[in-house]
Amino acid sequence: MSEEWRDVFKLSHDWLSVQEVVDAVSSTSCGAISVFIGTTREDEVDGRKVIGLEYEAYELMAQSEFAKLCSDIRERWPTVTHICVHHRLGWVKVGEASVAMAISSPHRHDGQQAIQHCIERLKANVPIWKKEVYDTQESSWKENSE
Amino acid sequence: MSEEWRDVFKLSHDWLSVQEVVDAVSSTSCGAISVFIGTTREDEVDGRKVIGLEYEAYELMAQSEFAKLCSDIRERWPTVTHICVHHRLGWVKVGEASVAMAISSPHRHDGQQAIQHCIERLKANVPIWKKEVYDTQESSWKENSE
Amino acid sequence: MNTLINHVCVLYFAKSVELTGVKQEDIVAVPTPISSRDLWSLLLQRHPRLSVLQDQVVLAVRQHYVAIGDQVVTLGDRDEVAVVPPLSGG
Amino acid sequence: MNTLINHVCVLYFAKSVELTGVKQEDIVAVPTPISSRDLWSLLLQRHPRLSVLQDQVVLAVRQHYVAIGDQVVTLGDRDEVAVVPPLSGG
Repeated sequence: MSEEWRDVFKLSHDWLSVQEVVDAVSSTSCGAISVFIGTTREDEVDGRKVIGLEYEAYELMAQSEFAKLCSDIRERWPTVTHICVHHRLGWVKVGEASVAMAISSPHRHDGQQAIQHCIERLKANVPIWKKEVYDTQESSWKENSE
Repeated sequence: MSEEWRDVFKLSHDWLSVQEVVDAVSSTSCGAISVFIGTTREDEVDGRKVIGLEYEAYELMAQSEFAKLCSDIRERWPTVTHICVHHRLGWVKVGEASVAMAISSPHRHDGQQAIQHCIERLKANVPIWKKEVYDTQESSWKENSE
Repeated sequence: MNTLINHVCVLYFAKSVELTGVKQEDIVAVPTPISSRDLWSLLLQRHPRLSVLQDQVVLAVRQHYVAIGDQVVTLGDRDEVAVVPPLSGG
Repeated sequence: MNTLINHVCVLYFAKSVELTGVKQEDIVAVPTPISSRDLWSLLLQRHPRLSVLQDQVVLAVRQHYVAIGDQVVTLGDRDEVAVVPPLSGG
């Protein structure tokens, strides 16, 4: 395959388009696109209802940690073709996507494993934070357990 | 959760919309949507170039096998919320999606395992067939190896 | 005791359409109960070219898969039987 | 031999913004080389409320993570140091 690989990372204050993320990894050399979408779940914490999340990032470092994550993925699954991650910043209300990611690969197994690794490592390493905002106007910063 | 689960299966002669499949499984009780898209890969077989695939299905039985597949998934991963599979029929040219599927779940691990099982069992059990069509006008019926 | 039923509707898919030249046909005077192997033999008699699918094919009776072998199926009038070459969806 | 550098740019994120009241500040006269533990202590002296993050926080120096401990970092003039509370992206 003469086609180069693409690693695309975008932090966005706007609604995330799944189609855009999928199109960014499309390739005629690939038979499989694996996608993961993380959404804000309706939840109750100590009797307070979560109405949304507020995200912030250390933007430049997030870009460089994403680049590291991509090279880690390509080392583990060399057949992975394109990787695209879009992550929301700012206010994300319940039900909306906070992250959408897609990975293309010639065959599906590599892409499916890679996408799981991608969301795990993103949560562990990419400097992004969220606080839950409740219907009581209170809020609290979250911490990824993984 | 008072929300019911949905199992949606559609055989379609039209271009598949990833957004439509994702929207079909969206739910405010879910934090994760796992998606798989199978596309027609550019390929060469014995010096002939694949220009597209021609799909057909035993439509009524495909619906009932999909229903069985969904109950199998729900037995293995009881937290799975909604399942949606759209599969193309007829002519699908290289680069286009032949299948798009999405599964929503409160947390991501169940959905990610379930989506892998879903595409595996779909290939093994749902009565759909494709033939590869080559630039020489020849064609050959395919067989899923799994 | 065996009886003959009137009428079975047979559906062909994928390569079996090319081999038989038909997508669907009605077959009359099919014995029931019948083993899936005998049912397949009956189809082979009508369409000898189907033999290239031997060892790969399964049948579906009323939209349930039946491997070709000793399993006995009971057919009702106008029941749907399908010839199912190896699947390749996805 | 230790020297004092002019100027480090410190970035605060998430809970550390609420605790310090600032998103960014310049600190002058920071010794270098310095252990990450001493660098953290220096930030704690300026903002005692940061102590609630003790044992959870890491630093980033020139956009590379540095755990708080014995590791020695060398700071250049106008280098970027960030206070990194537990991550919660995704």
